[in-house]
Amino acid sequence: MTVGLLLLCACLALGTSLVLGYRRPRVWLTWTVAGAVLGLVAALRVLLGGDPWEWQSGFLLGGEAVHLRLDGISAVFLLLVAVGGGTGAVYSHEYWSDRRNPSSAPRGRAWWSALLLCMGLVLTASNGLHFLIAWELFAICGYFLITLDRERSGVRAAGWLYLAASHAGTMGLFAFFTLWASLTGSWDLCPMRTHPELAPLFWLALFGFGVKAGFFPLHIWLPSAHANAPSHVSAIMSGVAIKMGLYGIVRFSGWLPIPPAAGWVVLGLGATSALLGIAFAFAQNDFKRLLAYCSVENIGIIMIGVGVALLAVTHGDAPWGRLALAGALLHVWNHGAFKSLLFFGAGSVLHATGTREMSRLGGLVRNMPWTAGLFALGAMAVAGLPPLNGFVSEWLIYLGLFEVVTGKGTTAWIALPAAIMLAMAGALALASFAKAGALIFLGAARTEPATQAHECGYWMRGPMLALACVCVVMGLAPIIFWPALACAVSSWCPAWAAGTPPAPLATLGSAQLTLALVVLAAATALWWKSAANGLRRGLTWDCGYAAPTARMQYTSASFADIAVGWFRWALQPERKAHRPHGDFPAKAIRLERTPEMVLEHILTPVGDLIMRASATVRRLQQGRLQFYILYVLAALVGIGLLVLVGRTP
Amino acid sequence: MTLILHLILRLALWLLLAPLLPGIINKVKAWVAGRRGPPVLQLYYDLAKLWKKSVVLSQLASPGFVIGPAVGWVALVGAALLMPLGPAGSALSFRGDVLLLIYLLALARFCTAWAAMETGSAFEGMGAAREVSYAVLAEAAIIAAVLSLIVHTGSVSLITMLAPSPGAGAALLAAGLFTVLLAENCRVPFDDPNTHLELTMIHEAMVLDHSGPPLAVILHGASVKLLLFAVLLVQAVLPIGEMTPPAAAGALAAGVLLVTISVGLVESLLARLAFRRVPLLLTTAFLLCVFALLVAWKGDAT
Amino acid sequence: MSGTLNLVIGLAMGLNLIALGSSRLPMLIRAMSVQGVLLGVMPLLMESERLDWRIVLVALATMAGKGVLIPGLLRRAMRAANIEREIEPFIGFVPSLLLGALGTITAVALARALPLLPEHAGTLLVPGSLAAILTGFILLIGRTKAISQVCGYLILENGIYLFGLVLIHSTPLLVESGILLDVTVGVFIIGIIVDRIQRAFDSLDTRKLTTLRE
Amino acid sequence: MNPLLLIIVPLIGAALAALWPTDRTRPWFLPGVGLIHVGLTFWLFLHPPVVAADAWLAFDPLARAVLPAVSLLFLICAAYGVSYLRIRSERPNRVFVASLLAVLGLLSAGHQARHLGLLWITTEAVTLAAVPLLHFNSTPRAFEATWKYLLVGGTGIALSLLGSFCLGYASLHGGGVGDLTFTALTAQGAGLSRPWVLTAWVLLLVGYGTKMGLAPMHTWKPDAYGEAPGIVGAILAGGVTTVAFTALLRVRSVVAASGAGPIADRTLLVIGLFSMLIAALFLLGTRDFKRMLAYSSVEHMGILCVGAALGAAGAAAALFHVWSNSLTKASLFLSAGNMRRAAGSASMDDVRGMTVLTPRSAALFVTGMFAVTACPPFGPFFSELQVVRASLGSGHGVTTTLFLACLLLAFFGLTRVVFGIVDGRPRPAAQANSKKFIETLGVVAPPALLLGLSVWIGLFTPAVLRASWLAAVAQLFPTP
Repeated sequence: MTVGLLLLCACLALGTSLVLGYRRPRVWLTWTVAGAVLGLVAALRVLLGGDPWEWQSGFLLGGEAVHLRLDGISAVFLLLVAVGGGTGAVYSHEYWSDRRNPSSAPRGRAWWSALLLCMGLVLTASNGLHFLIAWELFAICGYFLITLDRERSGVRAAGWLYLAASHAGTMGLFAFFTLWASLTGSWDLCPMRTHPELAPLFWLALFGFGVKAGFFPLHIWLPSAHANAPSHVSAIMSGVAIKMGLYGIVRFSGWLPIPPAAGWVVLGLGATSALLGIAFAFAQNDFKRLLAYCSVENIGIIMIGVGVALLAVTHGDAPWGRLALAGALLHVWNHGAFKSLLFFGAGSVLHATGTREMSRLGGLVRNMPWTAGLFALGAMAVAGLPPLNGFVSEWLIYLGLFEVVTGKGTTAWIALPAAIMLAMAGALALASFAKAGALIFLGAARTEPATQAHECGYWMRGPMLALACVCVVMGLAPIIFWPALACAVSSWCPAWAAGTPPAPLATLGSAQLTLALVVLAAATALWWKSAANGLRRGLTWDCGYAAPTARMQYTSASFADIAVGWFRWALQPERKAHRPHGDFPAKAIRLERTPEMVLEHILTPVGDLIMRASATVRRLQQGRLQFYILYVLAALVGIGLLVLVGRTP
Repeated sequence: MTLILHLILRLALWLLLAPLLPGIINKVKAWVAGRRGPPVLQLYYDLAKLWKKSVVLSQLASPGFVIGPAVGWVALVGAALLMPLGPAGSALSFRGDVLLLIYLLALARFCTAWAAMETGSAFEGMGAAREVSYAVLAEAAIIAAVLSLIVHTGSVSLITMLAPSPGAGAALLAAGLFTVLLAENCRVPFDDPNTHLELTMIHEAMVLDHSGPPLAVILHGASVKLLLFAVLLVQAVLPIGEMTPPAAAGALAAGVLLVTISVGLVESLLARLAFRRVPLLLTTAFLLCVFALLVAWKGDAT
Repeated sequence: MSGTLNLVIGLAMGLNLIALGSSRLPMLIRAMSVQGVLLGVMPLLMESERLDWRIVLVALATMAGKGVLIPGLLRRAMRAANIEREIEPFIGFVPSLLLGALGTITAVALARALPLLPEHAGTLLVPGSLAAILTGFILLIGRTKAISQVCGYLILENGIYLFGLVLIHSTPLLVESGILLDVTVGVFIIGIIVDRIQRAFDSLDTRKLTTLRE
Repeated sequence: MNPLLLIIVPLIGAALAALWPTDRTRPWFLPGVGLIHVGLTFWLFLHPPVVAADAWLAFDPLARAVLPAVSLLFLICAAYGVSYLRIRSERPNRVFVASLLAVLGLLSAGHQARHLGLLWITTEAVTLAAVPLLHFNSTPRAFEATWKYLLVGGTGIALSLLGSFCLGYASLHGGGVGDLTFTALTAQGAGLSRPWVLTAWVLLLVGYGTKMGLAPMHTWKPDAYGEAPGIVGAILAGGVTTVAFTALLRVRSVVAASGAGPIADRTLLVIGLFSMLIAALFLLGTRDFKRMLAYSSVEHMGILCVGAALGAAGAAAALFHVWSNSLTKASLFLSAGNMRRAAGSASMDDVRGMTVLTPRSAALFVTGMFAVTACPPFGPFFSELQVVRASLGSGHGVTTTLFLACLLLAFFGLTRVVFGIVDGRPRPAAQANSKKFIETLGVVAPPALLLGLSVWIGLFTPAVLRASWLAAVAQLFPTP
């Protein structure tokens, strides 16, 4: 079955699910999963077969001939779409079921299928006009998915922010594609490396796609949107949708001539968003916000890889770009896998307890062991700990950076700080997820709902298990995925087509495998030994305190206090404290909130300025006819002056 | 066959020698204080005793409470195996293995913190928070040190990387890494392993609720980590590569001993820092490593 | 010949000032209607040697429309609303007089600035029309009674009509009369709306007409 | 076939409607006449007649490129009108129907007028004929709106008359005979006296700009559109403004022929961008969703001017935008009208949760909002993209930036209002009121159909339509 046929069938399947699935969940699920699987197969065929699929038809759409293409790069992302879309669909079958959300579940199903279709179109469209169409439609589908739960005003606000930000990005893309069209004379998208006059377009693309990708400081919409959306939507938005932005950057940085500064800028942006993103994450108390900010970090990590690749290109296709780009693409997959897993876990916690406040949870491991275990695995993966997949991609990116350093060029001046910031980001990620996992699942339940929590059902557990397996497999046998990555890398930069995998990757794989096995052995051995010695249950050591309560456990704010202090300059945390004093203190309050700094301290003032301008202008329409006629006279004079000033003698 | 043998020997070396270091440190402290102090092999006795003891689990704890220490221990030992031992080279060496080492330490940290949070005790939460937070700065310092070695040797593999440059660079690196060693192993001035005031502890606070074999594993792991850092420090500053094998081995052993003793001396001469000072000291360590990096850069530029 | 014409135009300009200066509505309406009649006379004066029926027709229609029909309409509305005078206008009467004078000067200046054909260079046609237009604007902007604003609008139209006279040869009858018809109907409809407003708000004070606003 | 039929048929229809005895059946005149008109228009569209150079009224390329849109729009609005007037059976509709048909006839005349004086007469006549439509509700607010519409519009139209005279005088002064047909004026070209041409241009731009509703002469628009029934708003925004725009295009071609093209383009560009900016700022603050539509219309008039100022490519894009904007905007007016009926108010302060009260209209309204803010696959997306391409192609970097910025601000404003009224829990008063309003097919299908047309015109623009725009551009921008 050819790739084209597979894609066609996938389209049809999704279309069917879109049409028939509105009322029938099972039908919808079947067709959506079928579509996802077909897309997956198509992507794999391209990645392993190596040669891109291209289809050009005479059929005009908006005055442009339809032209589709699926090459290594788009296949990488199509794979992600398929996996994220399929697992999310299964998960939503229970999580957002008709029974629990009779009003919004049907809509949700329809928009989900539409979203997958549009993302597929974005990835295959090879004509600027159609790309733009698919892109905007995809953004709108995202909006309606985020705001499924429209009754809550918080959700609506978050959705609006997303829509506004994404439209701002789209305006950038308007300029990008029209400029492309007017410079090259056609809407058709194809490699343009040899046209230096196109170089400035890169910056437009970086902005336009960057808003969607959500790297710092364009991430403003991301935290609230991902936190307020239903969890399966958060999963696909965070795991897949923001990758569409990255796809744009990777795709067009591969086709456009690279301005000399590009590598530096992208690398710098990446490092910044890696560090600050995770710093923000660590400070959060809402675990979905924490995950959202962590996405900013991971986008940053990917951007570091892309940046290194760009540096390599501007330095004559230096070979170290290859490792970094491969790492970046691999991290695209990895992040897709473990972030979806984590959001699914978060969803089942939300599902079970109804709160997103970590400081209201605790001790869930006893009621929801599956979720706890899988979440812990995801946490280790996202913290980049061996032997899981997160480490492999970060390791590749590090190698890229190190090779830049050993290259001893001027480029090292950006690579050195980037490497250090990446290391700090890694340590902070570990801290954040130690905090998240521990506060949600360990210790004692802090509130009533947390004690009543229940484990999620099979429909929700299944996708989580599947993704967990993906994380483990990609960690233990990275070498399997090399051919696919090599194919994508070579389609990005033909000079790197040499398919031989870097030797260490294999060694690393075996090392990770041994490590995993030994870990299992040691764990069982120690458990067995302890059991043999005899296990007794006892009180937790509380330093002889008389009546310890669950509220006395370490909270999210106290856990993060030290590190947040170091990043106060960026996080601008707001604290409201009412210390107890007097012999019989009445009440003591300590409220902590970490605002979205860029939004609340930079954009909001600008917005207020514009709104003030608008208020001033609106005063013109004050209802008096006399003034209206005065305006006409004024216009007459104004235009007259304009004509006089510019009159050609 | 020989490979297996070699591996086993190396493993044994690490596992058996590691608990010696805390003993030596305590001896030095006692000597400075003019006491007799516990025997050098005290930790061995403790480990043996703990290994036989039964385990008390907090009512809140889940299996992770026991699994955590095991994974942490494995991670530390794995890291140790990656570390080349002078002439003996390393068990497994590949480009970028240094990253695996660093991240194995991180894995160990994650597991300890996780196990600590299991019981929901405020003290252990406190300890875990401190551990993971200070690690951010320590990590930065370590990576800076590694980068300086990379810049100097142009290699990204431990076995060839640990060929230090004599002079200022080495001195700066030594100072930086020594501070990091103190921090990572929770010694004075960052932490006081002997105090019993939970509020002031990091590592000890995290293991308050552990007992029996798990505790033994934790303690042994900690000692392995100490030895690991000592070895790293020595090889990062002493030009061991140029010596003949026996001399190299001797130098290595002597260096480790020296490091251990100096840790003991520091512990007996310095007081523990106030916690708000800790970041300052860590930043200093980081800056020392960065300077080492710059020196290495200039050294090669000229 | 152009002497008489200029005299008439001068009178019309004077009427502008009267319209600006008078606070009593009947006065305003009368000024406007007289101006309308004068405008009606003008084409006859301009074309006195070669009169043809179409000129006469246009002239009569103008006189009837501007001089009789519309003023009558406005008078009816005024009586219905039983208001006699314009109280507290936006722009007081003295200021509006000064503005009017200023406007007249500007008009003359503008007319000088623009190149004119010899046969128009001597006449006051262009300055007169511009002056009337500016007067109309001042009334529209400065008055608060609907009726005075309508008068302002009419004076504006008068000015434009005056300008139209320079094209009297070139504009065909159809256009001429169409324009005339439109203007008349327009003012007629305005009159109707004024009447409706009078009923809906039972007043013609436009300061009441400010409910629609941002 | 004589294009005069396009004018005569609706006028006769108007007369008959005025004489027709019963209110109940009279509305059927609207779709009837509309159908004939569409038939005639499209027949002429497909078989364009040869245009005599000195003809005063002719179905010339420009008329051919725009009039079908107006005719189509009118037909669909007429279909809506039948069910609308059935809902409003408490009001006599004799005058309403008659003047609606008269407006159609006069619009056809205005689009075909090739004589400056005739053009002015028809425009003025349209203005006057629309008056009874505006105060159909005959509330005090409606009368106030009509009053402002009449005087502001009257002033503007008076200025454009003066402008027409000035242009005539320019021809006289240039040694011509003062013939006011566009062909003659263009032919005289550089012979026209420059100062008078420029004066004329300023006056005509302000005059017809007032009818188009360009800022700052737009002040009548929100009041009129806010108080008039949705169908009237649709026809005013889709038809009347279009006449004024084509008038400007014709005048501009004369000015360009006289050699003052760059000046004219610059003024058009400035006033266009200014209108977009002002409209965007209004949109950010307004709290009434019918006035919102008015401001959005101001913005789109600005877009048309910007397009017209960008040379041939831009003008073609502008003609495209005339089509896509009229269709889309009309659909918005109709669905807004439904919601206004159901909720009994148009203010964000008392309208909420329309998805509950009028689900279909609300869905149409949201879709239309996305359509009008240049989201694919609707017409405006494509036309505005072409405008952007034209401006980038002619190297107007700053213009493009401002253009996109204004579009963005407008998007913020529109989404704010639209989602504000569509979401949330409806107020009890509105709930009670909405019982009286049933979303019949008659009031939902027309806006849906308009949106469908908007998609069709964007995705599958017929080649013949494109060709007609290019022909019109060729008429306006003769290549020397």
